[in-house]
Amino acid sequence: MELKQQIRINAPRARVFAALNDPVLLQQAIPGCEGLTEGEPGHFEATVAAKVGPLSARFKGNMQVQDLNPPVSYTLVGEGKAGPAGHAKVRASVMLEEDGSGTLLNYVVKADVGGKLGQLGGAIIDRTAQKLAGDFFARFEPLIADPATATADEAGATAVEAAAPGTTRQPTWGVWYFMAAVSLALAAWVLLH
Amino acid sequence: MQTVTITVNGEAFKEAVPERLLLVDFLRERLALTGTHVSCTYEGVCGACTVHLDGDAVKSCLILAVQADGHEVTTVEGLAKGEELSALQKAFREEHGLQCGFCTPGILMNMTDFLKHNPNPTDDEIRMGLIGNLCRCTGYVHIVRAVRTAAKMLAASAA
Amino acid sequence: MFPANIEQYVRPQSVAEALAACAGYDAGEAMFIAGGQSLMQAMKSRMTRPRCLIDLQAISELKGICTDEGAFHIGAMTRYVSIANDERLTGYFAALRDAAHHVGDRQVRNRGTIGGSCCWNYVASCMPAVVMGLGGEMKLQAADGSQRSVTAEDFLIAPLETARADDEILLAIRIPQPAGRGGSAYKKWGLVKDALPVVGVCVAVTLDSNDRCATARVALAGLSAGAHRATAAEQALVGTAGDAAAIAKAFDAAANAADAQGDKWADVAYRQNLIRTLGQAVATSAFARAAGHRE
Amino acid sequence: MENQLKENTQWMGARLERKEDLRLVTGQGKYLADIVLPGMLHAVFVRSEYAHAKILGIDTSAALETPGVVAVLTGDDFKTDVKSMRQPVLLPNLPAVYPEYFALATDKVKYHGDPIAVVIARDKYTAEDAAELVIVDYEELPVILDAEAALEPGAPQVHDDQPGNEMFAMTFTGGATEEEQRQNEAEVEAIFKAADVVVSNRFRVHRTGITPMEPRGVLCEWTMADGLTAWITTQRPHIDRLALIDILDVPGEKVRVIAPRDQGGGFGVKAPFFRENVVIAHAARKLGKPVRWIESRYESLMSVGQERDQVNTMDVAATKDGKLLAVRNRGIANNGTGQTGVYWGFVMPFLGQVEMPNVYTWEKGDVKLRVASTNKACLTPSRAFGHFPTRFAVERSVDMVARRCGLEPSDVRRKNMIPKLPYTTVTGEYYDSGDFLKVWDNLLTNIDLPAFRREQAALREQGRYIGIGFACGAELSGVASELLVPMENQPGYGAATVRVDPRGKVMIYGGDAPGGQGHETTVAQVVASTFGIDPKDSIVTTGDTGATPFGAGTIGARAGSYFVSAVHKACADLKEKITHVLSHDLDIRATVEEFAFINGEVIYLRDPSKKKTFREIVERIIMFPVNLPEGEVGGLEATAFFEAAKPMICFNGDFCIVEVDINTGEFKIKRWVTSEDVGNVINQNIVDGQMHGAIVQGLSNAVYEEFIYNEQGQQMTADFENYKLATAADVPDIELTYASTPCVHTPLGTRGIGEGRPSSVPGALSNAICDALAPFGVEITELPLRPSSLWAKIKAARA
Repeated sequence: MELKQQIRINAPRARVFAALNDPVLLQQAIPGCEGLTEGEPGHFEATVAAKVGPLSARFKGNMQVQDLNPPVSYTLVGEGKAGPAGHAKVRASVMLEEDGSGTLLNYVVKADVGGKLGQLGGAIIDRTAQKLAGDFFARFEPLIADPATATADEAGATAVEAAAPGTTRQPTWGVWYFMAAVSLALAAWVLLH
Repeated sequence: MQTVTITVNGEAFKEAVPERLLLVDFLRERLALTGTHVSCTYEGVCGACTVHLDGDAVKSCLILAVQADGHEVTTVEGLAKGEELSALQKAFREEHGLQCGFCTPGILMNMTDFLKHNPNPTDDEIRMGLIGNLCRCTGYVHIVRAVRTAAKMLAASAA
Repeated sequence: MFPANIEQYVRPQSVAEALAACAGYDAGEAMFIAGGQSLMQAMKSRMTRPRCLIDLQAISELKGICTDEGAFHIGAMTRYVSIANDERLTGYFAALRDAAHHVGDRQVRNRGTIGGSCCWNYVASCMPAVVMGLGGEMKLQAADGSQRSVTAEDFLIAPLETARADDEILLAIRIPQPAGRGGSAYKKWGLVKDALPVVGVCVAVTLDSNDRCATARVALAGLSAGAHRATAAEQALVGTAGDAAAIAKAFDAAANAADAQGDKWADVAYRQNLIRTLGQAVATSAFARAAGHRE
Repeated sequence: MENQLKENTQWMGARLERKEDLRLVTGQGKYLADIVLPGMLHAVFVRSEYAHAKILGIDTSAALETPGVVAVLTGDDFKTDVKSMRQPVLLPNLPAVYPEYFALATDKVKYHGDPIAVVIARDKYTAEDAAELVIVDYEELPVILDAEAALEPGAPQVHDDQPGNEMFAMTFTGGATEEEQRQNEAEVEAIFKAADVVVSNRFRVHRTGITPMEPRGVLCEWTMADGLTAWITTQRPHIDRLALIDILDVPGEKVRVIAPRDQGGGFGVKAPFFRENVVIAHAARKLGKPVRWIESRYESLMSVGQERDQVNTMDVAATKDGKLLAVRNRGIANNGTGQTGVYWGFVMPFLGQVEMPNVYTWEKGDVKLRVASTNKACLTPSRAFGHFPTRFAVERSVDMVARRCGLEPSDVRRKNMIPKLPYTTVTGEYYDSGDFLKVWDNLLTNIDLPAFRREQAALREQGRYIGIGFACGAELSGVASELLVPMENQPGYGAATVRVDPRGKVMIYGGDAPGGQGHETTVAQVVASTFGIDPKDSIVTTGDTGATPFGAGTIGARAGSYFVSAVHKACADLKEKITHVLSHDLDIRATVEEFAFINGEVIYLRDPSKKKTFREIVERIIMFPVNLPEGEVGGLEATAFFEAAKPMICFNGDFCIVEVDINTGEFKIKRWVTSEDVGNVINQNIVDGQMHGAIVQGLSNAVYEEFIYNEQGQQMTADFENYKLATAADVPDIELTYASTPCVHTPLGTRGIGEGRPSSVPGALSNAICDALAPFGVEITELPLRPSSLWAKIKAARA
């Protein structure tokens, strides 16, 4: 499935980019995220407990940042497994545009779900994914607006700009990967009847 | 584990069963009543496992044994009275309403319940009534005929 | 394809007992089982693994259909077969029977319940759309004994998601009798007969003294958003005489407004066409029923 | 005496109640899943999540720690302990590139559902729990799913030992040498250049097949003394036995295969030799305990029952008055992995091209096939073996020719139908006997075509669209060694042992393994009519290699042709002996023809007072073998083998009438009428039932069923909610009529029937729909026939 969206976030681009690279903040923003940890540099692992109504699954995944171009764009590639239920592969491209005092965030997530999940998945996936994206930003925006986190973000931002592409240690991938993987997982559950 | 008492074909069975044991496995594996079959495995779409629960046709693969605790179950083994076959069983033989016979017990159980509520059905009603039972051998033609014949037999015996 | 381990099975005699049985389990670990025709599939494919199963079969207060001032109370544990056979459900309530007659198959209708269907709220299911189309109110009871009533729109959030909390039980669905003469109908399309709806349409109308459409509710089933109102069609129907032209116009509007998905059963255009053709058939019989015409 | 002789044939053609049915309607049938052995263990397979991936590692530790789990086996166990699945006994004598593979995937998985490991536990719930804990580490590989793309240079390789993914390729016309073939192609091209009418289409038939209601299963027991006893849901136990001997590398006397007496349908799916047989047998040997595997529907829909999946690019040349001149076809079949013994997937499309010319008198044909391996499940035989897609293509093409010429499709068929048999088609298929025109004319007596055309025109005025569609087809009626040896590397003869017991009962043993065809009944009817006894007095045993003579299996409509003929032959041998001894006892000189076997008596026709009851004489020969005629010894048992001089066929013509709703694309079948040549009938009920079932399978395949893989090769139709079968409410009643001609090659004039019968369905149905929609010029060239796609075509045509 492919999910395209543009969201306006009421914060300057650098801060948004930095926030998208702040594991602590992301963990709070991602629905059901139980943790993000960095393994070897540039390789990250995380766990998300996905739940839709009566159905739930725990996703473990890893992701890598590619084509890092702070504070404008980057691509995330990775995959996650939900045990015997199946797996998901995700490629997410993110592009930030300045929009007055705010930022236009464009993203394209291409995800393929396999195993039992994929078989039970279907047309509904996009919708659920969008819904999760909505949930994420509903939680994300107030978090960046929060001055307590803001300073940390600025620091993060400079760190990102300093970081050479490919060797980044920023777990940016977390959001996009898990939003997509989790969305798909949930969507797949939804198809059960 | 939970101890259940289920009356099957008139006989009460008291058994300790795991909570997750399916009624169809209770019947087939605990009671060795293997006339009830499993074909679609988990969806409850094929109807081969149809039994009567307190007289109503239901799919025994979508019910846990613990849910049937205290209830009456009738399986295909309970249709004939001794040597005397039920009207449907007779009609299925007469009209060649079965080939491999795998779906047949489920169909007999569903249609027994169906004729109870609809003693004089049209062919279309019979076909709609059979939606919960898949058959791959017969093309349903002789099955519909057999149900029609059974209805006539029952009407005659009632008169 | 067998369920994962279940630690506890209980069969409470009352709603209070049932709610009490949730205590000690985290959200979602204890599940209520009504007819089980959907939940058992999910358990057997291990898409859900409840630790505790609370079987509602023995709670008599959840069963049966009764009326007060013309409104119908349908107990959550009322089986499809009982709805399909209830001859009181005519005119404004007829859509309930239209749907109940064609849910799944005989065996499923003997076991499945309207409450179970609404609480599961599967993306392709008939009952949620019908309850929404008829303006149903969902009556719920919480663990502390408090009760609340929620409209179908508020209850049916999204596929598999409802306003019911994990430790809340749906008691009954109340379908109020509208002012004036009402009629409703429901129809669905699937590749095979009585399949899950690729598209389902429920229409409920009331007529004023001049036989014009006073109120109209249209709900769609089978789209990825789950059961939802088709307001475009509703607005187009109100004030009309329910003639073929008006109905056709209304469901062109509904089809064009619909966020229809394509899948192996129907592409977007065909889904929209189904909304059109089913809608026309359903609205026609809803108007006929409201006018008290024999079908 | 004449009258009595007539009575004697009362059992042939009778609508006798089946002997099988008493146990089946009372729930006393014994299917594989009903067989339980003491200490039996349960197996659950771990299957690939990916369509194409390297297996980097398999972690079975957590599964092994699960209480109740006895063992977990993986591909390594099979690579070292048993031989590869590519054994000579399972290889057709056809020039294909056969990939090597083992019972479980070793280095890589090649389709979504490929078996990787098996968990064996004390109960099946535990086995499934543990199977979830087996962790497979995959490295994904590029996936190839489309047959034409798979044959392109540079396409991902499915098998390292099959360069270019081409499993099989063949030219079916022109001759053996490339020179002759090129010559033939040129001659065909010349016909096309000169022809008044040329119809060219690309016909695509989706992946669909057959799903017996009973899934597959295997139960194996291994003892030191007797070796392996394997109960398998199978149509050919004798071939399975040979395969197990060779793959497990054990002496032949140590292997016995038993197909359960009751099997829940086969339709071809249970004819190949499957990897699971080896896995379970090896596990039983390794663990010294009985092990049983029962396939889940989920596994079944991912692994077997998938067929068709062909593209046929077909050109047909004809004169303007509807004479068919030449057919040129380029078939491409999607074989999946090709990893299933006996057929290797490609044997079905191979036969599909052989049978493509159907019953028409083409002057010439130019027919080629290519079969590609892909990352889908291997094709497995499904009733209408290979020719469902080619029959659809040729029957559609004939209708298009008729429309182009402004002629009735039924007339064009009749005009081009082979008028006299025997006949050999342009692909070399031999049609032995029958009368196609008689069958066709009988079909036409069921419809007043001019009246229908008037009604059709009148309804079109009212915006209603009805149409009539015709199709016909000849199919093999049992397959002779002549074709079975090259195609499946096994003999085609039928074999039966007939044993008479001292109480006058008759026991028949056959190597076939029926799954609902009613062998017990039809054979009993044949025995009853030859011995003049009651069918109640005979019992049939099939499927046990320890008790039955070698049999090719229950495949390709063999029962009514080969098996019953062998039974009849064995009975005839015994009648010789019985009458020889009887005439000696009666002190007369008489040949077998001078005796009648009637109503339980053996009567000397010239003096009916000279007779004995059947029971007396057989008891005398078996129990009191004294004072026998010179050279005779006691006992009454004979094994006979039957092989027809030539391949045999049966034939059918169909028409159906449909009404199409142009606003929804939905169509209703108002009538389905057939005319059949089934030869002499043994049991009319059983013949009718075969036809009903086959036609409805054809409808279900053509309209409702479709196996779908997404771009990653994920199988998206692994349950009946997504792989839809027609229900009773979706299909019409079927009107069967018969215009049979006795088969000249079988002793009873019978023909085997029912196997290929679904093939005429998609042609007849789509021809009817196109006839109804003629005003819009809608032509159908692809299956499945879905309302949605039809509606789109109508909409496009009206715009």
